[in-house]
Amino acid sequence: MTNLFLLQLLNGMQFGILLFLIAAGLTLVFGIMDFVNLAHGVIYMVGAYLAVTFSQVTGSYGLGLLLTLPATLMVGLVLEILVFRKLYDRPHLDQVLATFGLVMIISEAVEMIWGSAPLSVEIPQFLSGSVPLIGPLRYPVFRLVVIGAGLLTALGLWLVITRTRIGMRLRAGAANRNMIAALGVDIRSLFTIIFAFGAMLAGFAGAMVAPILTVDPGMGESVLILAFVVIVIGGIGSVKGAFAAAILVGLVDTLGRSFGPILLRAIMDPSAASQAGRVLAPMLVYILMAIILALRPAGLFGAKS
Amino acid sequence: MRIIPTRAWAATALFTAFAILPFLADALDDSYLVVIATRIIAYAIAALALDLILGYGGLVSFGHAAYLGIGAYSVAILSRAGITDLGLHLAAAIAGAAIFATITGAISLRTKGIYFIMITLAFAQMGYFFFVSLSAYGGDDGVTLAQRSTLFGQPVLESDRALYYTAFALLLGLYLLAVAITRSRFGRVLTGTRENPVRMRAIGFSPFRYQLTAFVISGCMAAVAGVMLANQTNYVSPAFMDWHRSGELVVMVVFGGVGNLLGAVAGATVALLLEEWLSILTEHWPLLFGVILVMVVLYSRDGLSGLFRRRT
Amino acid sequence: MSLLEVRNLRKAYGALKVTDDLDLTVEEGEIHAIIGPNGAGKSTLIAQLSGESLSDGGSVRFADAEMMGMAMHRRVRAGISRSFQITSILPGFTALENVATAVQARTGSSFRFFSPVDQENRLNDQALEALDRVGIADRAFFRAGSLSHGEKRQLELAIALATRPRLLLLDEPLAGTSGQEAERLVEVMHSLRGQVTLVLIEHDMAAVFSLADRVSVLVYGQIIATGPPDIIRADPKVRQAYLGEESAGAGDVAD
Amino acid sequence: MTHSRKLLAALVATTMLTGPAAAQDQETLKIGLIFTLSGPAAVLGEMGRDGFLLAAEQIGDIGGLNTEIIVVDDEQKPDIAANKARELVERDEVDIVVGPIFSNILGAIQKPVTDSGAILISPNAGTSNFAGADCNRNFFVTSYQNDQMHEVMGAYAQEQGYDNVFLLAPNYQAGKDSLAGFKNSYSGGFAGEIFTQLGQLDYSAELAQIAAMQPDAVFAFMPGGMGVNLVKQYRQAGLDTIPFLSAFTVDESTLPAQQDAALGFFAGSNWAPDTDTPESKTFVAAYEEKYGKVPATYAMQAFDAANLIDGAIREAGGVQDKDALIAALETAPFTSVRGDFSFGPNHYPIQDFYLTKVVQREDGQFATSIVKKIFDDYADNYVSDCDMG
Repeated sequence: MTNLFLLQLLNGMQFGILLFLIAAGLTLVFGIMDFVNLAHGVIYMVGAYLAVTFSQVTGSYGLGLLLTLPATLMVGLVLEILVFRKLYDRPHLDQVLATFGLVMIISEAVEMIWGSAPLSVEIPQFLSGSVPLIGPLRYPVFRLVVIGAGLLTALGLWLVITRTRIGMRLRAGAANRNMIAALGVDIRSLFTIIFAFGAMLAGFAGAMVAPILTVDPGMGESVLILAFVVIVIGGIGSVKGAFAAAILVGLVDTLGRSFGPILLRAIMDPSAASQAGRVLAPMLVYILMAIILALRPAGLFGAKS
Repeated sequence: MRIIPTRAWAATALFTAFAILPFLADALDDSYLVVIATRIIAYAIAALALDLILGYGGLVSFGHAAYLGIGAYSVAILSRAGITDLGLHLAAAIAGAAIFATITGAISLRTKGIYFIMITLAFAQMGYFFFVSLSAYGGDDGVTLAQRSTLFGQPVLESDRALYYTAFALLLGLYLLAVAITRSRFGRVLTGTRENPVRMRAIGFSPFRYQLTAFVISGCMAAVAGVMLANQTNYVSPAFMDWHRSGELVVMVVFGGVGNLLGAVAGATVALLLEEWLSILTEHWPLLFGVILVMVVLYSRDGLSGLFRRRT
Repeated sequence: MSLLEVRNLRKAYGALKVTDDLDLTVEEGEIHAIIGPNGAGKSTLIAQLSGESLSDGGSVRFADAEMMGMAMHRRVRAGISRSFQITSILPGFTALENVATAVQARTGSSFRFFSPVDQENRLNDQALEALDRVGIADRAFFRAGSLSHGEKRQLELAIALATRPRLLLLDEPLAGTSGQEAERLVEVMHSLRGQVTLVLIEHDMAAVFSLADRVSVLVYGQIIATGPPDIIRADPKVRQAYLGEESAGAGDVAD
Repeated sequence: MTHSRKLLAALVATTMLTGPAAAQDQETLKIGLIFTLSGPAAVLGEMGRDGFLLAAEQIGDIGGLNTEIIVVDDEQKPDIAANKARELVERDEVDIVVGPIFSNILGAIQKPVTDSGAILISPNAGTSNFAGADCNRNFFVTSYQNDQMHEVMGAYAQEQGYDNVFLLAPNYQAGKDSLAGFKNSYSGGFAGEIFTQLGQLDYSAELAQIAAMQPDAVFAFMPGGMGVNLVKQYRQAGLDTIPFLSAFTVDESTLPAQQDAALGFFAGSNWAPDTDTPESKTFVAAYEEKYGKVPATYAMQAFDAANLIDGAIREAGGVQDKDALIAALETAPFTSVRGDFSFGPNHYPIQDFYLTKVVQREDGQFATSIVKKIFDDYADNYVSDCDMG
């Protein structure tokens, strides 16, 4: 039982890191540009599909992954120039709607290009399989790779934002757009770069999860809301917050699913417990979010209003 | 101020069109027209409800489909218990929505902006998953309604036309109510808070009470739409509460022009007809719909009626 | 008993003490100006007195009632009203509606859903009166957002007056107004003497010294001197504060 | 299309894609297909549609009548489906509606279609209520009763003598029905029973529990993308020593994504692409030729539905006499691709069920393959509750 608990703890962390990986680009765009991008999920999906195609063409997942990065960067650039650029000064409502429209467009386009059947990509031989953990418990190698990628992304973002010149500008931009304009920084091209970079992060996440998750036209949507939950809980604009929130959501979700019913059984009879468990489990993440926002209306690490 | 007569004209024209539609359907020998119009009216009620808080209160609720679900499940649950009266269905829907809106609104209104959008979405998702797990009512398979609600014990609503006119009467009543609210003292406080909450506090208002009240009124109105929708489809399922549905309601309001109650009605009509029409043109209709939506957001801030007004 | 008694009022942003054990007394009916160099904490003080921002400690007694911890809208109802340094109006409303909304706040319940508010003559009459008093009655039916800057300042004063305050906190009411508009506003403030107690933050020293019954000098979150204008003008501490901190303003004070 | 209809179409822009007006004196057959053709689950709807259209193309004039087929998308939204169904029967006045894929859509369209007097043939969804108490004369199913696919696996687990099976299904109605179906024919013990979230991405927590418990076998019901996620992760977690029994989790709609991760996994089915009948071989060859994919049961059942309609109309001599048509349909006057096929009194099929296994064919494609027959001429458990009066 203790072993299992530790393993589930690990699984929870792992799921959290996966969520962070997916939400990272959104954190950047949302946090720094105060821009609500519902299309983040579909860009992530495009990343996964491109990874599949590039892997098939090149015959190598690694090459496919590498090609996906500039490709999604381009997707981000095109979208920024065509649509997003016109929306920065608009209210959140307009941003939500325009990107809702983009979700429809891109989802349908993906279905037209790649079809609606799920696709897959091969994991390189040396990354497949699993390593023994404790007793009969094993851990998939590729999961370790995903964890590594998530941690690297977190570290990289943190370094870029706190330790580099462009990061300083970003933070200044987040704090005060007029000021940064006054400093002579071309905020427009800065935003274009951030947005394209955010799209690339989304594409990277899509390509990273393609070997373990289904690549189908619904994949973007299924993570979109979770990604938003993560950055809203974390507090908008905070990479640290997003990371903490992702881990928290991962843990609450995983531990709640595996140990919630056991806890419930301690306080009520088994059939009522399993019924209650089934009702509560899918709501856990949302309950968590509601509680956190009720107590801290700007999220865990958000600026206090 | 000079717009009001025009709008009164437009309202009269639109509602007259709705009123004579069944006769048109007769003349064209197309009874399905009444069916789809009933659905349009149900959504128009929901869009109207959303516009009250979104357009006038500045509160972007991305979870209003939850109230459609509450209204629809009120019909399903009461019917299962043998209670079929429409009045009681409406009362239960309104009561249920009021409770849900009071609790979730009190929490949500502590937040602002994007946090508000997301927390209303979160609460709607909770409602969605609650009904998905509710085995007694079919879970996500939903419940087929054996019959529609009754009026005074009579199954008059089984006639599509009677259902249509009932829905129409509710729409008209709620529209007039919403117009009255926006012009009332309460409406002025609500709009003022959207314009400048700090200013409102500085003249002695506590925005929270007014926003919460508006949120509850809006939720109750949307639940009425849910009751009509359940009767129109004879079927209730959690799919009514899907987050996409919430998004579509916002789209309807925006199509009609935010803060324009008649526009909300027109927006619902246009959005549904557009969806219907595009889906006939091509099976890839979401792509076209998405393009239109992006265009409207980018280039017409007053929605479709804005385009219209500019031309006249 | 004084109308407003502030004792040991404190507020800090991190290590920065913006309001530092501040004491202030305002008598009923007087026009009390608060001057001080930029960054002295004048606007913060107004925010604390009006309840817009919370204080870390101390006491604010108004008409014998403790205001600490009371929300802004409640203080308004108790009789403290304010204007903002940066114009704060309801831009989408007409000027008349702006003021009528303020009248509405103190007359009767606003949980009325059915009767049209724009036909409530009582609200409109009082609102028009307030607009007339500040001199923009002819702008009543214009969208507030479309008024000139000076007219917006006048409107803001009308809104504040329409709440019928006993104490009116004015945060740089003349900022950005033209000579004529400023004159009009000063005239209005003069006319309020004896009817409404005014606490006035203003950089226009000519206006301050012509209007104020008493002047307090705020430096680094503390009141360093309070007294009639002539005394303050001659106070060496004040000269020191201004000369040391803001040589540009020194000329005004030294006159 | 009459003149007024055209006028209306222009007026409200909601016309259907109907062909040129058929001469009034010649009897025509109108069939409406309602499938999920957009969104994540569109792959199943497309298979159903393609299967039906393939048969229609082979047959030519279905039932010897001038045939018009109208295809609509239910968007997997029940209320939209209900309206589209009404549009088919009221505006387009179709004689027969074929569809849908999903049970909740069936719940929404069954009443409006059958109330109108039209005939509804479901090529996939077969819920228990319509098999039992709510059965309807105008409603036929060419697939199975939903529980049966799960019962197949239960019976197989029973036969293998398992006593420690771990159950896994999403937390929604079909998931609950699935586990109930499994338990109908399995009386051994359980290592655990987990309801996962609908649309869950990551199954590490569940897989960890399975690894810790080391059950005799796992039974999973994970349709669509969930199945792809689970199967890939199951394999990657190194659990492939534990037999994987499933329903709707590994089939030709998901195998292109699961590929060798699913090799050797078991499923229950009423058919597989290698079913050894001449009709099946022709069907699979024609389908693969036309659409470039291996067909799943969804396609086969829709293909059968078209042939059923054809046979019944020929026997009844037209579609005008609905009573005669229903009587003809009841006799199932066609040769099913899957072999033995007849209707029970509730209009649900009586057929054989098989254990299937995922294999890689010689051409490299992944497909399910029949291992052995589990049930012979098997009827569902609800038929006794059905009284059509």
